[in-house]
Amino acid sequence: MVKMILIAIVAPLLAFAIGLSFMMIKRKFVARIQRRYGPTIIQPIFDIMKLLLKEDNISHGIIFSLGPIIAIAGSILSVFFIPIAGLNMLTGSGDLIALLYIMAIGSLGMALGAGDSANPNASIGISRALTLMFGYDLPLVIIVISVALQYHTTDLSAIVAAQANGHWALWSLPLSAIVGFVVTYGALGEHPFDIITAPHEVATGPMVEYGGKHLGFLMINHAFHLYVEIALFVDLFLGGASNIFIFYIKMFAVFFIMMMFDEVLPRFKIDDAVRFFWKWPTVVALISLIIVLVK
Amino acid sequence: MNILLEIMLATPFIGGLLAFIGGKVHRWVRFAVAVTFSFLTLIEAFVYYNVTIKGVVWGSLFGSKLILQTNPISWLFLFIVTAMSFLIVIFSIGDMEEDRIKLDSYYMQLLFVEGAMIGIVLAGDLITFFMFWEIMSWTSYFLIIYGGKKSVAAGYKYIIMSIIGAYSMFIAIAMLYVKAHSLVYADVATTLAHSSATFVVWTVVLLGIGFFVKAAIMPLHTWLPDAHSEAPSPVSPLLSGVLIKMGAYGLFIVLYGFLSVQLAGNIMPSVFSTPILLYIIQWLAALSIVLATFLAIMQEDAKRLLAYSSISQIGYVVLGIATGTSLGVAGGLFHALNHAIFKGLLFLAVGAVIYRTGTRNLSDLGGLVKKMPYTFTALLLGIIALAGVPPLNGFVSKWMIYEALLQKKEVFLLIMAFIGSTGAFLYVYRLIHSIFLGQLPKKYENVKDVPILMQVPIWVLAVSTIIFGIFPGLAMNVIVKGMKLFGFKPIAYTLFGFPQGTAMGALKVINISAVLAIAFVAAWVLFLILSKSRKVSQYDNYAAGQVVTPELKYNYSFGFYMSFGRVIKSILKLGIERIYNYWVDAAKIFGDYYMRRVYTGNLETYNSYIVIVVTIAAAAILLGGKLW
Amino acid sequence: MMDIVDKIKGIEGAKVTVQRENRVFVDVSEDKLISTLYDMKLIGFHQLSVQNVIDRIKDNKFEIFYVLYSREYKINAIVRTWIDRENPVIKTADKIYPSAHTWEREISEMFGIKVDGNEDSGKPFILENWKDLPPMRKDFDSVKYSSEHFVFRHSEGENE
Amino acid sequence: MVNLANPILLVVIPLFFTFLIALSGSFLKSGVKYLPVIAFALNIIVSLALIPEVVKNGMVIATTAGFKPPFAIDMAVDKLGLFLSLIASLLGFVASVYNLFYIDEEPQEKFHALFTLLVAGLTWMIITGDIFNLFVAFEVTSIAAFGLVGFHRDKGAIEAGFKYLVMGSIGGSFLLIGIIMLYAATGTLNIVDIAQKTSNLTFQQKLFPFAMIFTGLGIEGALFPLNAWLPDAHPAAPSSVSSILSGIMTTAAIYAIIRLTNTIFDFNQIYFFLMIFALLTLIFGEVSAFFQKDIKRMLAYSTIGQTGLFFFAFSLNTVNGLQGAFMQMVNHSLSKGMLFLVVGGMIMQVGSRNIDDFAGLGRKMKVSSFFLAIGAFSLMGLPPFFGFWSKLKIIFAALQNANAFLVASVVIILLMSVVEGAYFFKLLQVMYFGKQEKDVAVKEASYGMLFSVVVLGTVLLIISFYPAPVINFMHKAAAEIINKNYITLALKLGGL
Amino acid sequence: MEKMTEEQVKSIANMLRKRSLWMIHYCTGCGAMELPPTMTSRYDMERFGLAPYVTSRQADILLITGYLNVKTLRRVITVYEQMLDPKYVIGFGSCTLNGGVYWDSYAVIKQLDRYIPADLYIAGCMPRPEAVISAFRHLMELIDSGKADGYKRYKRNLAYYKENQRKVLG
Repeated sequence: MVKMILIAIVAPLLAFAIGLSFMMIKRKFVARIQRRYGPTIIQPIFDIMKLLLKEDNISHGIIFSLGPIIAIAGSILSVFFIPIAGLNMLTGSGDLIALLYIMAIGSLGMALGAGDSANPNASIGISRALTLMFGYDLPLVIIVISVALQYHTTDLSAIVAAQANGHWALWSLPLSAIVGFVVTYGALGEHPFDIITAPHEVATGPMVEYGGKHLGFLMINHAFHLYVEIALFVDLFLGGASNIFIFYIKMFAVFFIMMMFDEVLPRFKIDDAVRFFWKWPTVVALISLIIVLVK
Repeated sequence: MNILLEIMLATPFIGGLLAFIGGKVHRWVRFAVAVTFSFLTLIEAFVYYNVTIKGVVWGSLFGSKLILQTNPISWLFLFIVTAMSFLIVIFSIGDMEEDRIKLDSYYMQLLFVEGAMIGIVLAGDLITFFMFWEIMSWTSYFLIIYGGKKSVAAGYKYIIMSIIGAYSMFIAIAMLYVKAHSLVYADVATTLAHSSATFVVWTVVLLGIGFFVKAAIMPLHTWLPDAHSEAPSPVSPLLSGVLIKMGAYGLFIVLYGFLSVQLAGNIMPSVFSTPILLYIIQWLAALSIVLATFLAIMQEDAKRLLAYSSISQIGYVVLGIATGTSLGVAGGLFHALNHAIFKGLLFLAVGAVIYRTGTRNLSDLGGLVKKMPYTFTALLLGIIALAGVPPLNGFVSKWMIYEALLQKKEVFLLIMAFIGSTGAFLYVYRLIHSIFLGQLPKKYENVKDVPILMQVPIWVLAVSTIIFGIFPGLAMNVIVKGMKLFGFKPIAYTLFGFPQGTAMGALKVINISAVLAIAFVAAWVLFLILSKSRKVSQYDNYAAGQVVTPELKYNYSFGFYMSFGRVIKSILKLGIERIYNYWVDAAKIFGDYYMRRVYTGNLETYNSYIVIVVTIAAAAILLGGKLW
Repeated sequence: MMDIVDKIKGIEGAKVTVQRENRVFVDVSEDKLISTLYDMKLIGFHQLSVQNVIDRIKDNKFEIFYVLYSREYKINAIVRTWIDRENPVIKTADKIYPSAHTWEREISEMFGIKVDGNEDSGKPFILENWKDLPPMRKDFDSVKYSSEHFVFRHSEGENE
Repeated sequence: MVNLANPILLVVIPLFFTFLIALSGSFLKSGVKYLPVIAFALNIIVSLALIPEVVKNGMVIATTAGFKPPFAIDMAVDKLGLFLSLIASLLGFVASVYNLFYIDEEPQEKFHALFTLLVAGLTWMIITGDIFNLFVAFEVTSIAAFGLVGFHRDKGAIEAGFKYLVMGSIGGSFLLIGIIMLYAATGTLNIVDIAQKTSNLTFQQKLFPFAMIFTGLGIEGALFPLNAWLPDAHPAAPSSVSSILSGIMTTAAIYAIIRLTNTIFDFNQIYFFLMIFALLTLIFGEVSAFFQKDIKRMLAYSTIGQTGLFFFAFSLNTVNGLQGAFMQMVNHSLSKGMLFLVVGGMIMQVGSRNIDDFAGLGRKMKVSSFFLAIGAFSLMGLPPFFGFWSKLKIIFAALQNANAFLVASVVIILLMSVVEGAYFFKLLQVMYFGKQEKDVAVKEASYGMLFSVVVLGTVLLIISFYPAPVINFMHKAAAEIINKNYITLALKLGGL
Repeated sequence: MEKMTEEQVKSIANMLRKRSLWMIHYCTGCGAMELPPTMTSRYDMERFGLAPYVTSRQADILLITGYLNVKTLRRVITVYEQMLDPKYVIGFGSCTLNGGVYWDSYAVIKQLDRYIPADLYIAGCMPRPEAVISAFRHLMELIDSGKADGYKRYKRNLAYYKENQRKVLG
């Protein structure tokens, strides 16, 4: 029982730390690409701490304040459903399909909070966020099904176990892995698909009215979200590791490649983004699905 | 014990008549009678909690006995009917404004529809089933056109389509009667067992058409959006929460009462290990899920949005029922119960908003969260349940349907079901955002929350979404016990979910909700430690420095998903409605031009007709009857 | 270049002086202003580049000039007229040159010239609740106004 | 008490009263309108008295003036004949009570005399056992009907009456030719007698008289091409008369066709030919009813449609089919009679026959529109009402030996009932939810009229909720006709 | 002990605020052009934790980059009031100091800190990026030493500021 409580406290902190490390590296890496020196490596920590320690915070109502809290609760919940370093915590009580729905709690919380901020920029941001979610959910579902069908189970820890020594799903389902990689871009709202919080058009979208500790909470939530998405990708296709270091290395490798494409591509318009997701990734994912079905 | 069945069937009808007469006496008499009788039926329903009564003969017609029976599956639907009608009677007492003459007939029709639905659910043979099916059609017709004006046209379309559906069932019933002279379910099953494949297919298809019209599956759904949005606000939850479930119940009885999966299996070829007929039904249901969701996303009117969402959700129920495996069918039936709960909740909440603001148009409303907090929380629970997000009840039944589809490897159906659920997320958020979040328009400054009488049913439904969400076992033991009767293998379940789960994965809903609650409390405490946040008015908003004033409609809610609409522009254009209208007009023109020309009105032509008849007769005589 | 100048001279009541290779001045009396503009447009001056006012305070007149440009002949023609400074009123030219509409709004705000026929001329255009004389008039003393309304920073030392 | 159970009384009483009215017209003046009520009351009593007799030994034969066939004018009342005469006298009684308040135009006694004559002729046609009597009764009813149709004496009524007169007389003459041929071939007029002698006739000899009789009665019985007069005659007639015309007149003619084809001519290829007729009548009747703006014309066309339906049921030539036909006959005469009476009251209040002027009547004339709704629902065949059982029976019977044509005809029947549902619901919508522009002072119909409508309504409701007695009564009647024990019974009783 | 932790928290908070300054530059005047060079690779202000942000709620520093006429002053005040509390204002160039070249204009306000409390001024008719960076560093020291308390001054004598604003805006 004590071990359980210990895990219940350590796991989210670990997830937050990993997510935060990715944010740090990203800022530094982006600066380096733009031939700039870039901020201190631990700049995100300063940002978050400064936001949390803001003396004066505004709120547009209970739902406005509840939004970030539900977002964080949802993210913490989804962290528990991803097996880390060999210990599969809650995968027993909820499988892959449940995980896809649990990840939706986060976006629901943010959407509710932003909606209550009574600002049209926020509403436009949310409508784009949900449309984008609708877009990338189709290929995501297809690759999840193809992985589940290949290993005849939707239990994430079983999938990880099946990919144990070396033969990852990446080799057996290369096409799905590629689609998974592209979909993680959309899910994270990374640069080509950051139409949601495009500063030039909709003044950081849903976060337009968020400041101070609310914005701090949202950045914490972004860290969790970063961790969950990449950990899911690693578990599905790179056979998540038995101990934490290999897990981190794999996640870092994935994130590193993502950062490479990140800064180079121009931003998608929202309906082009959905058209893109429903054209190429879906077709490729369907091909790999048919391959799995036939096999 | 089983006399009570007939009493239960009779109470709503007697209640209706007494309410009508009571209404003449005084307003409160009518309300009292309506409430007591619907409560009485609810209590009687509980008497049959898990009792199976084979058959109580209450009459016979043309040689076939008329039977009432009950088993856990029909008890499930009986519970939906009685519970929802009781809540709707209470809601309509608060909601319907006083119009003496029409209100009496309103309550009478309400209780008649409840009685007819109980009749359908308790029916043990096809004639009783069909009789109460038609009574349900025309009594609900009167409920729809209660609003007058636009709802009359909607009601007219509804009644014509249900009559066509009913008559297609009629032909099937007649064909069955002719073959076996007895329409009791058991005999029908035996007749189908050893009759030719084409006969079975024809009967099931014809019965299916009747159920698909009522359950509004895609090609036959055109009546639902008009009927549900034009009906008065307490009637729409009855229509979309309960009435379309009768279609699902009928389908269940036909597919598994008469035509068990093995029989279907050896009659017709099977694809993906499901008989072709079930597979086609599944595809129709999946199509109606996807297309109805697309249409729901683009709606501007709250009730039409919910109506289209009913079409897509009933698509899930039919998809579940038509999977054939015990997990899928259980998922479908459980989703029928869940859908009745959260769709009823959503319609009642929207009805409360309409009661207070008077408008259904999503772009006029906004910011009501400050004025109507209770209705907001109820609607929030409803939309979370509809979108299928874990802690609430929509999730468990959808999860079961997905697991069943995954086990049967019907991946394309699973993909379409998933698109429907993500799409549900979009239009569901659209509903709560346009009504409750955003800027509060000037004219709704002094809107209060709805009176207690209307809040009680809303709260009962809201709480039951949580109860069935966290403890799915409550409903599951009724469903699993009932399905054993229809020859399905029982599923391993506990009060909190499916621990050892199905072949694919396990689900313990209690753990999910517990961890979510703990995480929420932790985040809330962290939030409170930090410095307090001061409330700010809705006009103190970032607008690049420009001062926001009330006249400025500073709200983005018209055409919320316009960008998504551009993506599915081509899909939205194809509508089945145009084809129906084309055929109706063609029939009208044909009828008008050719048929009426026969009765020209002058005597000479009439006499010439007589001469024609005589010549035909003479020709028959000369040819000596060798004509045929 | 010359044939266009002859055409302009053809306009009745217009005094034409050629200042440079591609610049012509056309002075016209106040009542013939609109008809001249109309004729200029017919000739080929399709674009009104600038319409503004010079405050000739010495001879108590407002000089209103329209800079027209013709792509075809590539020359600028400046139509000038003088109106009395006491109650300056001009007729609107936005039926001939639509861009005149905004210019006239600015003129009416900055110089206090009433433009009849242009319904927006009276409304506030740039300045918000401005009570004083129209600012562009020469008799408006900007330094006095700013010293009245604003406090100058005295150069030495830190203010409080 | 004089033995009341004598079918002849059924005809004699109304005839006697007709002459009584005609004579007393001058001095009784206003009292004359009560006489038909008494006449039909007596008629009801007689037919009720007949019931035990018929139930006991299947048929009651009454020979007039002791003549032996072939000259006897004898009456043979079997189960169906009795039921129809009961309905005829009931409708007559109810309509005459309705007339007390409905007819106020001048030639009162002429109207009432013709009215009683009409119903007398009808009952005579139903219970006659002799084909010549059938012709005489047919002519009596036709003449009475011609007079009554033209009663309102406005331009439309006169023209309709004349059209009806011409076609009716043509029909009568065809019937006469048919009867003469039969008489020439078999030498006797009595139906049962002819039935025995037709066995040795050649096919042609039997078919030609049948064709003639079929055309003659067909005109009266509103079959497809022959019923062109009906859409003009029924609306023109006063409502009580059109209620009798639609209710009993057409049914009596169809009954006569059924009686003759089953007893005298027993060739079964003809039924396919009759079925086509029936379907055509159904289709043309229902579709043209959909487009009508005048409510009485709509009901007239609907009568054509319904007659087509139960003629189709008859042409199935099976016991169930015939039972369905008789049940539909009962349902149709009761509901259509009631509808015409209700509509008559409404037209008096609203003043015009156009459906759009009926807007908002649902709220003003609550009782009559309630019964109109019941009648409409029963005709459409919606469950709790009797029409549902009869439609169920017809469809079950039709699909008995389901060949392709029968299934197709069932589909057509159901489509046509959808059309019927369409125009009845359109009517109900206008009445209950239409907006009344000019608020004409409309109050409930007077009590007398309501009484008749309520009586018919309650009878319909009674047989709707307890259909069992009516259903198996009809079953026995159908069995009796189909397997020809009509003839054996007649022989046994009549001692021919 | 309790006093000391209060002090410690204050100093940590100031250190954090110093290290992560988010700015919203309300491009009022001609100074806005100086900011892109400071942000991009040659001078890179992000080294010091400064980042440009869009909405007033998220920003700490409000840069008034150049002359401020009456109309834009009304918007600038709204933005300033929407910013969350530890907020600082930096006036760019001489126009915010004393009206600069527009000293005699009827529209341009002459002295920024009469209307909103300015923590720091950067002289120069549009200071070069080096000057901007040194201004930022100076602001950091001010924050660290706790002297950058413009927002407290605004709250303390709000009436004074409001009176000046009403005098100008009318």
